[in-house]
Amino acid sequence: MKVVNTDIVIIGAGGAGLRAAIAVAEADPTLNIALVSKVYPMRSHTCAAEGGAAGVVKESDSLDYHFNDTVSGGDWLTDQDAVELFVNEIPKELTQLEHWGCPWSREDTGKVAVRPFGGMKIMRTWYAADKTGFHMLHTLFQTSLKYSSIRRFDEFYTTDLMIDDGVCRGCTAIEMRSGEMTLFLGKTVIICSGGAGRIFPFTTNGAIKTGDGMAMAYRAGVPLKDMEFVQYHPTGLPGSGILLTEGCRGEGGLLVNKDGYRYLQDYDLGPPDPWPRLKAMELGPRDRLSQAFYHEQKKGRTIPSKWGDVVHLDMRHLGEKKINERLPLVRDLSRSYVGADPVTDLVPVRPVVHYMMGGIHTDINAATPMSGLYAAGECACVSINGANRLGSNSLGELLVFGARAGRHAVEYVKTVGTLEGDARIEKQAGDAESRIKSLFKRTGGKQRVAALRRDMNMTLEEGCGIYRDENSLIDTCTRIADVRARYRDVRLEDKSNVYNTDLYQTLELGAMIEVAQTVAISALQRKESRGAHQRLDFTARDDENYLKHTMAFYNPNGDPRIDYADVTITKSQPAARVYGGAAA
Amino acid sequence: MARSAKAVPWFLFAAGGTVIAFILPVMIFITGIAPAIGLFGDALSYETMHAFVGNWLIKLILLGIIVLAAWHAAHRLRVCAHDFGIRADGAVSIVVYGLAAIASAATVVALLMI
Amino acid sequence: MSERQIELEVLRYRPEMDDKPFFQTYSVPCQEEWVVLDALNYVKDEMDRTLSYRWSCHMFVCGSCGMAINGEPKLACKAFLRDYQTKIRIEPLSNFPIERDLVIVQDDFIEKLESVKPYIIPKQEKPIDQGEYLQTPAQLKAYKQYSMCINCLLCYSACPQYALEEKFIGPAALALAHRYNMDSRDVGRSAREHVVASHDGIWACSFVGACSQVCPKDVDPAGAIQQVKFTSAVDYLTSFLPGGKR
Amino acid sequence: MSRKPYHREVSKTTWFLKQSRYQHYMLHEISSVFVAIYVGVLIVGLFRLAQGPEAWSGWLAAVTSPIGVIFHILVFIFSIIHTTSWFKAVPQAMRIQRGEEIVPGNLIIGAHYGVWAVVSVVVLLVAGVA
Ligand SMILES: Cc1cc2nc3c(=O)[nH]c(=O)nc-3n(C[C@H](O)[C@H](O)[C@H](O)COP(=O)(O)OP(=O)(O)OC[C@H]3O[C@@H](n4cnc5c(N)ncnc54)[C@H](O)[C@@H]3O)c2cc1C
Ligand code: SF4
Ligand code: F3S
Ligand code: FES
Repeated sequence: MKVVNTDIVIIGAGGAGLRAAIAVAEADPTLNIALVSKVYPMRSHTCAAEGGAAGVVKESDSLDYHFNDTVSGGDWLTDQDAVELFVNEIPKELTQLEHWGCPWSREDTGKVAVRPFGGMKIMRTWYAADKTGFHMLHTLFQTSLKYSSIRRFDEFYTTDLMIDDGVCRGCTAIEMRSGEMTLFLGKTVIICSGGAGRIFPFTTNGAIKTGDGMAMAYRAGVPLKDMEFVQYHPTGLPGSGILLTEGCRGEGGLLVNKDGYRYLQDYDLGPPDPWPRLKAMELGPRDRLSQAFYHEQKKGRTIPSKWGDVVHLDMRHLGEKKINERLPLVRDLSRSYVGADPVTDLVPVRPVVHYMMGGIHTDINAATPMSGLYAAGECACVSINGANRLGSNSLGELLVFGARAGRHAVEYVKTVGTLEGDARIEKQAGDAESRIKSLFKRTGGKQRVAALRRDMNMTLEEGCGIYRDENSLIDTCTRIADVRARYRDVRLEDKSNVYNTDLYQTLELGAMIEVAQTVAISALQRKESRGAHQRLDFTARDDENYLKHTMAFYNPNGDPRIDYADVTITKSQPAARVYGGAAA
Repeated sequence: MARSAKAVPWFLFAAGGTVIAFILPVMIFITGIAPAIGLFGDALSYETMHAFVGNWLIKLILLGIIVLAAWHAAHRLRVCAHDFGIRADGAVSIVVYGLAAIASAATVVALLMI
Repeated sequence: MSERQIELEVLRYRPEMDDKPFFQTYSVPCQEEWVVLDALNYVKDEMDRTLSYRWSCHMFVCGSCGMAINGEPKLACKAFLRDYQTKIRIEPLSNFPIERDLVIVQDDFIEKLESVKPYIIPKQEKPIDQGEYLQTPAQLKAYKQYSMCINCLLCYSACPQYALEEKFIGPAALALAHRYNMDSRDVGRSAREHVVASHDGIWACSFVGACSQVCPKDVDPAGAIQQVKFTSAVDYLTSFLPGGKR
Repeated sequence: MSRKPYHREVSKTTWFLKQSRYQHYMLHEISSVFVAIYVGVLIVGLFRLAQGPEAWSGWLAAVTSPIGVIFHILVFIFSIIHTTSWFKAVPQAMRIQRGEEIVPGNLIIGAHYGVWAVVSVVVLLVAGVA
């Protein structure tokens, strides 16, 4: 087995991973960084983010406002120390990105422009037309090329964390082009592997968002926090699940049902002003908008389409010029995929799985409970998103906590000195390799990857969607347990070494099943409705019993063990979430 | 890596390309097609032509057009040679630019003689 | 829902088994609104798990899924079946070595991208607490188009000069250098010049223009390169004047 | 090592036959051959003009001979190819930005065609044909 000796291993080269790598390189240029990613950095899913990144810059705004919006947006399940730190640091991070060349959209004066976003009281979302994540990712990637201490391992699929005596020391990864197992041996690991939206069938997430890092940490004993909170974005294109950014509504797009009626006013989000009123109507938070769709559908007021029921997003009044300037990708995507030109047509949309609020449990320094292991970005849960993330907070999150992870990892490395136990780790890596080899050797496996994946997907959608209840959840848990058992008998049809995508999809499926199980079980046990977790059988928020983070611990042979941890509350006591006219 | 001296002939190529784009079609028409279909009558007679080209301004303009056209063609021929698989770029350059230089000098001489 | 039977002729190459690539045909039941990538995913899931190709975003922004479709470099997630006949031929992007099936080796491009210093080289570092650099919408517009490149390599696959001269830095990397040169925050042009204006840089481009024709993001690398030729030629000539920079 | 990347050969001499896009490119590249010969013909013409009436009428006779005419028709066609393809490329090579707007390519191309027409007419007038 090939061994790469290094100081800091970063798994994932999306926004969070690249930001972490640069932070390390700047904090201490003498440290060696191995940046390991299963895709070339610029293919990471951060590139898909369209709308923008929130950060206080305008005179009229204040850090407290951003804090309050985020905490109430998250239905008070956020850790307020983390949120405070986040809102403080994000303007600096966004400015840093500007200095590195990010092509932010500008005002005539040359200052960065901001746009309104759902659940935000003030316009504070920095954007680069409707390709914000793309520009951020490429800016970070290109900037990372300046630092010679960052050594990239592109298209290396990480399989396991290496843990010696409770300390994380590296990981094993397969070089995808040769199939060769490589051991990355260092002093600390930062996981930045992104989300897991692919556990659902209908999602805005790209093929690579399969929760690998979450599953790796989880299997190593680190709890996954608040996994029941899965965000549905209200405006996905039917069929493909491609996202139309919240920026569409930020710029003034309206949601109407089959009668052309702005139905959101029936769900405590009015008044239906003709202009975009902040925190109201179309600019309400995502959980509430997606839930409103569900009710409209129940009332038979949605529009049937061959890809399921839809409502309409009306942007016609914005005019061609504004749409071309602010939402060019949206126009391109809707024309190509559903044949509707936003300039002249209503665009069909429906809620679509978008983001995992939950993830690897970390503190505000991005440290997990395991020494030597850090996590940042969508795979982590700090938690600043609580029960519902506000749009445009996660691009900020990956910068702030990516950078913090990098800097704290550097601090940590300085304290550990030389570590023993390399031999033990090499043995562990050998075990990891044999596990993969045994997949190749297995004959007569009966289960097909595609079929298992479909079962897992459908089960989650049916039982663990926008609304859930006891029965649906129990059913889902049972079916996932069944899929998990069947996975042990999965068949590898491609036995070759070079770029064996059958193998990687099989491993990804394994990760997804673990993650899916934590989602379902965590949801089953939370007997209240909060943010994105809505129970038909427990419709109210229950602060008495559930103002707590769910912690799911791995159990190799059964359901995860669920525990709870306190929520950090500093200055904002739980209250009712108010949107619409009353929010002003 | 060093900056390439290709910048110099490229400049001539680009300038020549622009000039001949505007002027060459009509010139070819006048000197090559019109006489054959007898459009000209007397205009191409020795006397008229000699007087016309004898004008210093016309001489200068002709010199500019011919020299730029020559260098434009030379540079493009060099690229062409490469595109047809001739990889001796050094030798090709010497030939094509050499020819362009000779053509330029010849034009000067001819014009001086008129 | 309307279904359509499509014949996909896919170029296969499995380095451990094959000496050279060969075509394999799959007959795929497709939905009318699918893109070629959907059809490939169907093959992968239902017919042949051994077929390898790259993809991720399905929304033409990650740049993974470039392939030659009926000979034309395309993003598979942007190639709608409605625009094709029943038979579709799919090959890996030309001008790159085939790692396996539709997966190409792209190391060469990555090296070239790195070589043009694609990052802001500022006049002097500005402290973060002094806020952003001012940049007017007009200044943004000057380089914006060239910042849209998703590194999908369709342009390299279309460029014959890259095929003929593997040292050629190539369209996307040169366009990216231009993007930074044109950015009002950057002063790195002369630092990039030694690569960009070298024999293997802009001067190896003969303005075939195919790169811009296939670019899915309208980056127009061909235009970028010609613009750089002009400024570099001026630079080169003025460098011989007194006070000129060599 | 299991890797064995497969390199596809590209013919250094016939690559341009593969795509109509490349054929178009080669067509305007080849225009240079005709331009070069035409330049030669012109220079010879100038010498002939300098050498006196007889020499000049010899040159004229050659130009108006069938071969001369065929050659000039070819050069003429290629010069048109050159002009049109050159104009088409101008907006790419010379992007003009006015404030926030990029001047539309068709406008630039149109302006070139306009100038071309004017230049041609003027030259024809000067040459005394019209
Ligand atoms: C369509 C869409 C639009 C969005 N719009 C916005 C928005 O407008 N504003 C906002 O704030 N947020 C938005 N988000 C959310 C935000 O984009 C993501 O949460 C964020 O980009 C995640 O970044 P990341 O760095 O954590 O992960 P990613 O960018 O997903 O990167 C993950 C990295 O981990 C690597 N990796 C994963 N598994 C492995 C493995 N096993 N081995 C090796 N490497 C591995 C991958 O290769 C990749 O490099 C959007 C999300 C989507 C899907
Ligand atoms: S310039 Fe266009 S074709 Fe080339 S890599 Fe970039 S996006 Fe792709
Ligand atoms: S196709 Fe190639 S030759 Fe130049 S204009 Fe584009 S890079
Ligand atoms: S899958 Fe991302 S560009 Fe096609």
